[in-house]
Amino acid sequence: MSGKPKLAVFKFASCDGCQLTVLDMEDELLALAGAVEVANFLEASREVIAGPYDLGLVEGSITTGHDLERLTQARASCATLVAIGACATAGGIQALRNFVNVADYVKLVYARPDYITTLAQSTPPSAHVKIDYELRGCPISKEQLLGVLGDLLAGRAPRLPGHAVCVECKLAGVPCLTVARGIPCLGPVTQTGCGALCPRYARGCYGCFGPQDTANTASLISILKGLGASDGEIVRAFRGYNAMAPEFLKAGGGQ
Amino acid sequence: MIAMPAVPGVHTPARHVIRRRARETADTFTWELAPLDGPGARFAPGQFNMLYAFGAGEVPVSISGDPARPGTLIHTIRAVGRVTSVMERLEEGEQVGARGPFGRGWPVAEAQEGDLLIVAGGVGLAPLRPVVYHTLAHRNRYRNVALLYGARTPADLLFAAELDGWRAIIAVAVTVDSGGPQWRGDVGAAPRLIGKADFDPARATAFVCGPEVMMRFCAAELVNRGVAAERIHVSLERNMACGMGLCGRCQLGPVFVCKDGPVFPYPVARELLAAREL
Amino acid sequence: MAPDELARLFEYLAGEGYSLIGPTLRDGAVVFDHIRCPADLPRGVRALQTPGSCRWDHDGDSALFAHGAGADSFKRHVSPPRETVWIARRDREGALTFGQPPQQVQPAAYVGMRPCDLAALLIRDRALAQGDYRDTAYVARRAGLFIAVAECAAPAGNCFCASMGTGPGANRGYDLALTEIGNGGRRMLLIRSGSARGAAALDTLNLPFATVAQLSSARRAVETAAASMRRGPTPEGARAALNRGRESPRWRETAKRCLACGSCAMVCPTCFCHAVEDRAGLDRGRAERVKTWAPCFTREFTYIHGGAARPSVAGRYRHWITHKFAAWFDQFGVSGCVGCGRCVTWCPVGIDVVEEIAALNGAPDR
Amino acid sequence: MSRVIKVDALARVEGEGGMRLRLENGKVAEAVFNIYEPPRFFEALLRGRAASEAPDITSRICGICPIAYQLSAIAAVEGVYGIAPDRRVRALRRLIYCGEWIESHALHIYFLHAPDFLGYESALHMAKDYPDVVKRALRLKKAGNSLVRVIGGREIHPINNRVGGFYRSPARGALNALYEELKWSLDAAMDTARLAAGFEFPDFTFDHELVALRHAEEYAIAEGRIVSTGGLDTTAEEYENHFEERHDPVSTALRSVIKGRGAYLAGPFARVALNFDKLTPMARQAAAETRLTPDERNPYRGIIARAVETTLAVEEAMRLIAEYEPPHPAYHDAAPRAGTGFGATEAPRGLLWHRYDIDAKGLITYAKIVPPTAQNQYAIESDLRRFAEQNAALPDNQLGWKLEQAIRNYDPCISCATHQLTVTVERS
Ligand SMILES: Cc1cc2nc3c(=O)[nH]c(=O)nc-3n(C[C@H](O)[C@H](O)[C@H](O)COP(=O)(O)OP(=O)(O)OC[C@H]3O[C@@H](n4cnc5c(N)ncnc54)[C@H](O)[C@@H]3O)c2cc1C
Ligand code: SF4
Ligand code: SF4
Ligand code: SF4
Repeated sequence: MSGKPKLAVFKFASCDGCQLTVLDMEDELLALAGAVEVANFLEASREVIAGPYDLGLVEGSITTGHDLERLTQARASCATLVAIGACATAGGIQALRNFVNVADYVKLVYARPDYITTLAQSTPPSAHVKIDYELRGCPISKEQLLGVLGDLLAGRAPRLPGHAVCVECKLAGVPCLTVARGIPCLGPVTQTGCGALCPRYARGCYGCFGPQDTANTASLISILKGLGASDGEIVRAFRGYNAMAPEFLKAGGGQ
Repeated sequence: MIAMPAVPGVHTPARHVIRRRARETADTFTWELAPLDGPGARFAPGQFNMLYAFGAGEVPVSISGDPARPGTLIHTIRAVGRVTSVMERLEEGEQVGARGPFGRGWPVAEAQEGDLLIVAGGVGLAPLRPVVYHTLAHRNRYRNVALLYGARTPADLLFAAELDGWRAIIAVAVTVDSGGPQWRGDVGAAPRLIGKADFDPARATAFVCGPEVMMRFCAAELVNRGVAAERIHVSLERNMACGMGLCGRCQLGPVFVCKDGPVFPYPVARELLAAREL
Repeated sequence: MAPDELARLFEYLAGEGYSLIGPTLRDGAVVFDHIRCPADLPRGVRALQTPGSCRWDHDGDSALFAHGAGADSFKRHVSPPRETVWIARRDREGALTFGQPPQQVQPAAYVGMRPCDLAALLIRDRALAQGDYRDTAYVARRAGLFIAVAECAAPAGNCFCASMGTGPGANRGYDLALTEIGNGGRRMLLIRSGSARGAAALDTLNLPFATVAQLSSARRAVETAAASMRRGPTPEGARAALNRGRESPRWRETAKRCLACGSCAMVCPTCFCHAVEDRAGLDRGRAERVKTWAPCFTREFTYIHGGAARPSVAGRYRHWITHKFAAWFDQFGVSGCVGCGRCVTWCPVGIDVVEEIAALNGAPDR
Repeated sequence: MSRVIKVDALARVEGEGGMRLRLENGKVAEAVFNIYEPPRFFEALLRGRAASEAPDITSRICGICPIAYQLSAIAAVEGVYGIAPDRRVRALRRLIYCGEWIESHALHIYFLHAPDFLGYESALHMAKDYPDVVKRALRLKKAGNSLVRVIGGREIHPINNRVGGFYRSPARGALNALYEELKWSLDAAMDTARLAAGFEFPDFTFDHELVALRHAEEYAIAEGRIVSTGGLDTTAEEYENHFEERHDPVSTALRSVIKGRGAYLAGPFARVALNFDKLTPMARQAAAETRLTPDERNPYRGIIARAVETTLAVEEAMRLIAEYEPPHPAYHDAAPRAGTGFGATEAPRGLLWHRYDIDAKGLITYAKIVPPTAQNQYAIESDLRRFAEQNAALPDNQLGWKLEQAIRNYDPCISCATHQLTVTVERS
């Protein structure tokens, strides 16, 4: 690696929020720009320096054939490829199309469905190419992104926690909402990273970081039922921003 | 207001400079570390330090140097993961941290007046080298001393240059899993060497270090040959964050590997390793 | 003294330089946190607990310390959930320096610590402050503590300290012990000292001596509490059950319910396991080591080379409860449980250690 | 001679768009501003979801203006459920919205648009010559983000907004802590306006009808009637009677028009023009200093309008914090009801309109969302066509950049253009 490592950011079907997280690192952005060469990051710069790149961030899910080609090129041009966000790690909210016939969706939204080319499924990049690291969350956490970038720049393999949000609740000193207030919460089956954000705001977790590494969804469902959740509510709870993550897919009744 | 004095070298790393770095095998290297804050600490064979690479993290690594020369810290490290891979890339002159020495090492005194079998597998020779140095220096305290060393291939042998020198003073037998055309020595697993070694089971003590399976087989073989289980000692490995029994990570049943071990009498280790997921 | 006079104790303690920590009601839950005056105490608040559920409600009474074990314990203050252990700097030449974070600890006075929690603090001392190696930050914070324990007259549903021999009365380790007697407007607090510091405090407060009737009513309050409390295992009984039950089929059953969320270990006042994280900023000039409470229920807690040492939830649950109730004896000479019931309360699915141990006892020997 | 200029991935607009221009003998034969945001089908996937989920789900349409989506959706659902947010909830909503405006405007001004005026590829390039300007930009943006974070929980897809109010009212102290930084931000916003006013602006004007919300008491942000420079004055409920989406044969995109009148423009320009009398004192001063008037029609001076609005948002945020009373209870609950609800708020880049049909169980049966970029598409395209004509003599690469800059005048948030798509079939 001569000179500064080259950074590229690729966008697929997404809301831009995860790559915006890079620009939202107001305190660290200039240090980052000093540590890497921002070679291809259209949201930040119109300058595009040709690959290969040392590090690529991939945001968004794959929903069109054209995007699949772009993804393949992105993979080929990057030494390390990091998927950022629920879209890029589990297909995102737009993966709800996977549960219906996408042609029906097209008809619902567009007057001229024949103009629309789209794949039947919204899939994470990892369904198509090798992804080196995944940053969960809808959106990702700034701290985690910074940690992963720092690790990669320092030549250390990133390592992200896989445990439940409940751990973060306890660290933050938030008395459990389910226990103390009977509020339904996906925290026990959801991976940490947000710092127990929703519980800190008296709101049950809605699973935006996807399943934790030992997600016992069956046991959680028994709690949700005990709190009066209907079958429909339970299905919707798991069919959210990470609907296609295997444990949530199963808990939501499969495809 | 209350101050919280942390002890450098125990709670915070003590600074060391990598004075020499030598490659042992494709993935293993040896550091010679010179302390920058005062003289180096004394250590017993089998003890370990928590070594720190800036920003990358800390890992437990046994001291592989000569206990009679505590001024320099010698560590032999195999690059296997996120921290050790960063360490592998550090160069001579760079600074690192070290805390320690921690743990209970090999009970060398217990073995005196009898035969001593030093059985090592792979990188397991590193924690045993201080024992070798100790016996070389105090050869007269022991009867027969044998180093039985197994590695995967000849290229994986640690301290190859030193082995011959040791042969002049103690018995050294080496075996590899697969030798290749150049290899003239033994081929096969380490336990096989036990059968060839010259020792009196009734008066022998054995120190065994290597992969867990290898230690199990060697210990079984030693017991078979009549060595009392209590006189066999093995070294266990668990993930650890503090090295001094405060973080709870290295618990194995009721023991803390860091402070109750890493060296344990075989009967204790056998019991601990028998239960799944302990 | 009358409960209102606690204000004088608060003033005295503040005057001595202590920051005050006590139980207080926040967002509907009793937590152990910084308080300023007796009004911050959860007066008349009572806990309704069953496994996996807890509601704190005003019961119309005026008791200050009838709230059971709070959601939080002293653990948060003596061993903060996240703590920078040291900071390393590297200059341009690559020279390192290691320093401690610039932190100062104000000595804290705990008013209204539960007897079970005090027992837990003494157990924690054994693990962190009495071995060959000590947690110096803990030792420093611990040394500064002033403890006014509040004996328990109103145990909550999941408490079993009487069985564990750690409550509801307190007999050592405190500077002052408070016992509430009477009810309504005639509520009184009896105070006794258990240390020189405590005696000095009492001297300054210059309170009237308790009557014999008051003393015996205090004793009765604690005895009644003990008698009304749920029965749990005895420390030795639990130890034996767990040592016997290592291969019990029960673990697999419990694992079906266990969420592996780690809540039990996180709320337990004696659990001290932690993880560390080393990290450097983008400019690579500064790195720090941060220590974080880590429950033994997470997969990463169990990593060894080659993978997780306890891949199954059954293995992790067994490790936790066995460590707590059995291995502590081997390690520190006591049980690691004080019967505060927090792990039972705060387990979202309500897995109950008392029930688990009873089941192991009932389970036929292998 | 025939030239085709394609500006493929349009840089520094959030999301991705592109434009295609065909020139024949110096005349523009075709100008297509297209967007190759892949379809995400929000309106379809909302069907069958609980109405209470709409704020969070629609926030995922756009990571740059999630508050706008959340509050438009919330307004629509509250309309059906008969919840009238109280004064405190309304104030807090306006406050978090101010945060989004500050953040989004700072991002657009400094990171997306100013580099064009100053001749840099990006703000990061600009930082080498203008370190203080870029640091100010970051700090100002952070001040806006901090408001969103403290109230909403996080900057992107905040979690605290809900139907009925907030999950938890932020503590007064947490908001007070931001006040000092806002004081600094007020100066920074004024400086931003001055900086922007000093740029060189091409001579160019448009005459589109301008559409924005208007509120009797305040500069409209989170609520108001829909008004236009053409005399329109209506409500979110009536929106569909006045506006329609056309399916243009040239492009596959759906574009909004005012029925019977055609293209229009929403956004800061429109807001300033229609609410000039409601500017706060410092914002008014900023407008005076920069000679921004309600009659301004040079799209390039949109960057000034944004700066003036940034000043306004900071000022309003300071007032709202000073007057802050935590909503209590934090939210009002209401049982689901069947009905159709409408919500319209002012996203940083313009009017954002939602409609939901909800059944008795509280499930959405129909959803329609019209984001600002869809509304502005026609206007953008026609301006670009004229602009290209004026500059047709420029070499391709320069013309390309000029066109990019022109597109950025409108701050098109491509990913929020839920309807807009890559051209897959070309007809001419
Ligand atoms: C007492 C003692 C003495 C030792 N002496 C020596 C010695 O002399 N020489 C020597 O080379 N080694 C020695 N070791 C081993 C050495 O400590 C480890 O090899 C080292 O800690 C590995 O650290 P690492 O960060 O490089 O690897 P890690 O990145 O921790 O990886 C090591 C392995 O652990 C696994 N792993 C750990 N955590 C995770 C996680 N969160 N996610 C996924 N996988 C994970 C991986 O599978 C990986 O293969 C000793 C260990 C002990 C306990
Ligand atoms: S509030 Fe949710 S995440 Fe937090 S401890 Fe309870 S169940 Fe776990
Ligand atoms: S608590 Fe759950 S839904 Fe909320 S931010 Fe965290 S992971 Fe996402
Ligand atoms: S194990 Fe449970 S009951 Fe015992 S001390 Fe810990 S939290 Fe309290």
